[in-house]
Amino acid sequence: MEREFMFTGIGGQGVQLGASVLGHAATLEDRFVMLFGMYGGEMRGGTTDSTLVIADEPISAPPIVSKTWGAIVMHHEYWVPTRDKLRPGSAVFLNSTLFADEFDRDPYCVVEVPATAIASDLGAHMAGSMVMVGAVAASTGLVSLDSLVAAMKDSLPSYRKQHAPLNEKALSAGFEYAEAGATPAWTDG
Amino acid sequence: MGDVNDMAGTTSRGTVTIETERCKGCELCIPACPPDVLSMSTEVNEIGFRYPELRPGCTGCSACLLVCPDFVFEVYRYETPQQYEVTP
Amino acid sequence: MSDILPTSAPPSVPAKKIAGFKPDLLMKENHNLCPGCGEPVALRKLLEAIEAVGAQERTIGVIGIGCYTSFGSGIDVDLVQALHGRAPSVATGVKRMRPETLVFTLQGDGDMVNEGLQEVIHTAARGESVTCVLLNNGVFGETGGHMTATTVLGQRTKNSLEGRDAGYHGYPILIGDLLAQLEGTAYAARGSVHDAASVMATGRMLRRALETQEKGLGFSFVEVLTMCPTGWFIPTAEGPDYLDKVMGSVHTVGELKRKAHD
Amino acid sequence: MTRRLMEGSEAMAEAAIAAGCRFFAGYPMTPFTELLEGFAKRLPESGGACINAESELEAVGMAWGAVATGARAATGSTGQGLSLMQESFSEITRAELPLVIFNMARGQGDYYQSTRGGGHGDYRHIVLAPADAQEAVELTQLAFDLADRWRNPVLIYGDYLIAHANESVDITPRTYPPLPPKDWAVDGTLGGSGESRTVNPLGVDKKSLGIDPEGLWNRLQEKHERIECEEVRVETGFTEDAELVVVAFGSVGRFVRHVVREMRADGLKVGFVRPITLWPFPSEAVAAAAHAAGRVAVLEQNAGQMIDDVRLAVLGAAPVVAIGGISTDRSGFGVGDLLNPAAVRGRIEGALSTGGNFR
Repeated sequence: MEREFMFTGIGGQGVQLGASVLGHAATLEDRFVMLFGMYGGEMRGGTTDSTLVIADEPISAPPIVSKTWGAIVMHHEYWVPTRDKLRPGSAVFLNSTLFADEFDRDPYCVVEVPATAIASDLGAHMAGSMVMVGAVAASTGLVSLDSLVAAMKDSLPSYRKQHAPLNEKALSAGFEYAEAGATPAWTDG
Repeated sequence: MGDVNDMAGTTSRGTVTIETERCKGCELCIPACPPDVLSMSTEVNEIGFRYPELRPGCTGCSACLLVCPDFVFEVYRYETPQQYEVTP
Repeated sequence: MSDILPTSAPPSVPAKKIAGFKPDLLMKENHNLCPGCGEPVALRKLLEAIEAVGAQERTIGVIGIGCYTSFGSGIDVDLVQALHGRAPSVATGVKRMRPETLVFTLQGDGDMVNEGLQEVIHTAARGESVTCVLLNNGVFGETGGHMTATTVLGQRTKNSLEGRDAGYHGYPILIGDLLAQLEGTAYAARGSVHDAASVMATGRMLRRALETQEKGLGFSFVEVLTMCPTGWFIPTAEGPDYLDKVMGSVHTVGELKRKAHD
Repeated sequence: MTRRLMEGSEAMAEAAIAAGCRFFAGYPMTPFTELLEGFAKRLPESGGACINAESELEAVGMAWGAVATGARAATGSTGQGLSLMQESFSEITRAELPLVIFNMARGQGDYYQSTRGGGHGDYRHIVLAPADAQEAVELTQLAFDLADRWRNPVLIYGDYLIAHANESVDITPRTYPPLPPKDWAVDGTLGGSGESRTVNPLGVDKKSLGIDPEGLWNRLQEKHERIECEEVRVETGFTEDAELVVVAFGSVGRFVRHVVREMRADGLKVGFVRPITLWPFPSEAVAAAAHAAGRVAVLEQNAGQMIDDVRLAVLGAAPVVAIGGISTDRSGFGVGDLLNPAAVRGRIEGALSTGGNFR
């Protein structure tokens, strides 16, 4: 079983880090993972996306996918190309604090998470992607919270290690916010 | 080698062997020889080159060996200097 | 002609051999280089310098492309044959993997100063612990006497028939002086083989360069001016004088740098 | 657990070091740069050296020297940088040195360069084309073994996706049959013994005191013929009852494999052949698949290079059509619109339904 995700947003929102934390967490749980980030020459401010595929066997999908099982959308700026890759029934996680676009929600399982607001309440407005990743994990059962925390600690570069405690709170907050098992990824448990 | 001229042509403190068959006749040894006791042959060797010949007065200084690109010289120094009659 | 002495065999009276045909590290006396060529003379001194520092059983040479290339097959040390210009880079890889060895390169002026100029400069700048030896005769000897980057102004070559003209052909590169400026260069010298005293001085330079490498002081370099009467289109006997007067007046002989030595 | 999530470049560098590579030299160029970074980071702690060379010419020269000493060594670049290295590759191959070369290419326009021997003279490199990071790791380790076994350079043809995608990989060193001793390598110890060695591309044997270019040429050709017999590697899928077989290599081969699986799930009778060795080319597998299917499409990210080898394999027994093309983005790294399963499927369906532009 392969689950593809598009993780999109504005550079600086933690899109690449969020996808990396999810991917590393799945690796810790012995899943097969593929992660391919694309971003412009500018480090921040441009649109950014990461393709994440998690599977329980060697992955067939190439690093660029046409259709995804789920999407994590941090901002409406990159919504349209993300929407175009969704299948009917795809799980869509919207950062409802910032997402300001109208679209037909009927074909999808939309989960709204006020990720940026939750992160700000924690005093970590940059940690919205961690809140989002926590929520995705809870809703899909993709990985456990423990794996996410361990993966987050592994993924932080040495010069950002001081952010680990707040990131951990953000992951937990997102995990608690989302309804557990609302959009299950692993139908075989 | 300050006393070389006194002995030139009469006394040899040293000598050389010359592998004349390997000589390519470049003549670099001729001006290099401080006592001026090397001169080119009139005959040619198997590969068609003239080669150096030694006259009395060698000091065994090795200058010929140093400048020779074809490694044809070996240099010896006598235990006792050798005297030669010189044809005027 | 009665005063011509026999020279075909060692003397029959007691005498001490003070110098033999060839260095121990040369496998054969014969080579195919032209009459009057200065390169074998320089190579003899290089091999003697290797023997003098006692590195016979831990030396690796990297040979470029030129007349001396054929000579290389008769040298009894491990060799890597490189492409034109590439020897300093190849030597870098050799030395990094075999730091216990003494590594030298052998290149001509066309090889080092034309084709491979940046390689020798970067190798020197890195302070790579190798000894690069340049045999500089100011022409591409192997192709038949064409102009190189070290050909001096006024020098006639096959493609500067009226003599090298600064306005048309540009100026020669004094590579030894250039390399001496670099911080990574610990030893740089320019010798010549136009007379016996120069040959001996060149031998001392080569030995100091190898000692510099042995002491791990950095990059070492010896440029040797060599005669190429064939490429210069002059009689062999005039080679030494031409080398001294024409090349030596521009590429001045002497030690150019001796850093933290002795 | 032995699998780790790693960027392909980093995984390949680690795999090379796990395989015993102790020297690397390169010059930065996207998408090769991260491989150089990987070696720069990991080689010193493994007792090796990685030199950020001042040019590709110098990088290949340094690797040449390192490999001549018997060390496992590698260099690489993108195809552009490899163009600069070709003169040395020619000589290194003739000197029978086991160099490993990475081409982290910008697309697939370097197929000719890789498989024809981009430099002067008659020579071949064994060319391995991984489709994903795990295969890149395995082929990197295999490359060092093949290079030593055959005393011939081995080139790994990667690309932007192989270099930059993060994937789950297992870098446990593989074991291979014993190799012949490196009794040709230079270590300096035989100086003055009359047995000193020379590593050269001229056929020089110090004992013979001359060069033997014809003997060298004969020996190399005989070796290359044996490699062609013994080292072919290929993956095929669904070729038994296919009505169209698609030939693709590397990352593009991965897209094709995935799309063919999807199309099979939808009941469409397509198959694929993915050459893993581009040289020696898996001509027999291609020919067998072509004979069974009766139609062949070649999807490569260039104007049609591998298609020459496919046609030589098929020898007119089945029509062969090119359904690839350049696929580039503004940055020129070879990640363009064709690298998309939907686009790949469109090309294959076109060939399947209309017969395509069969020539």
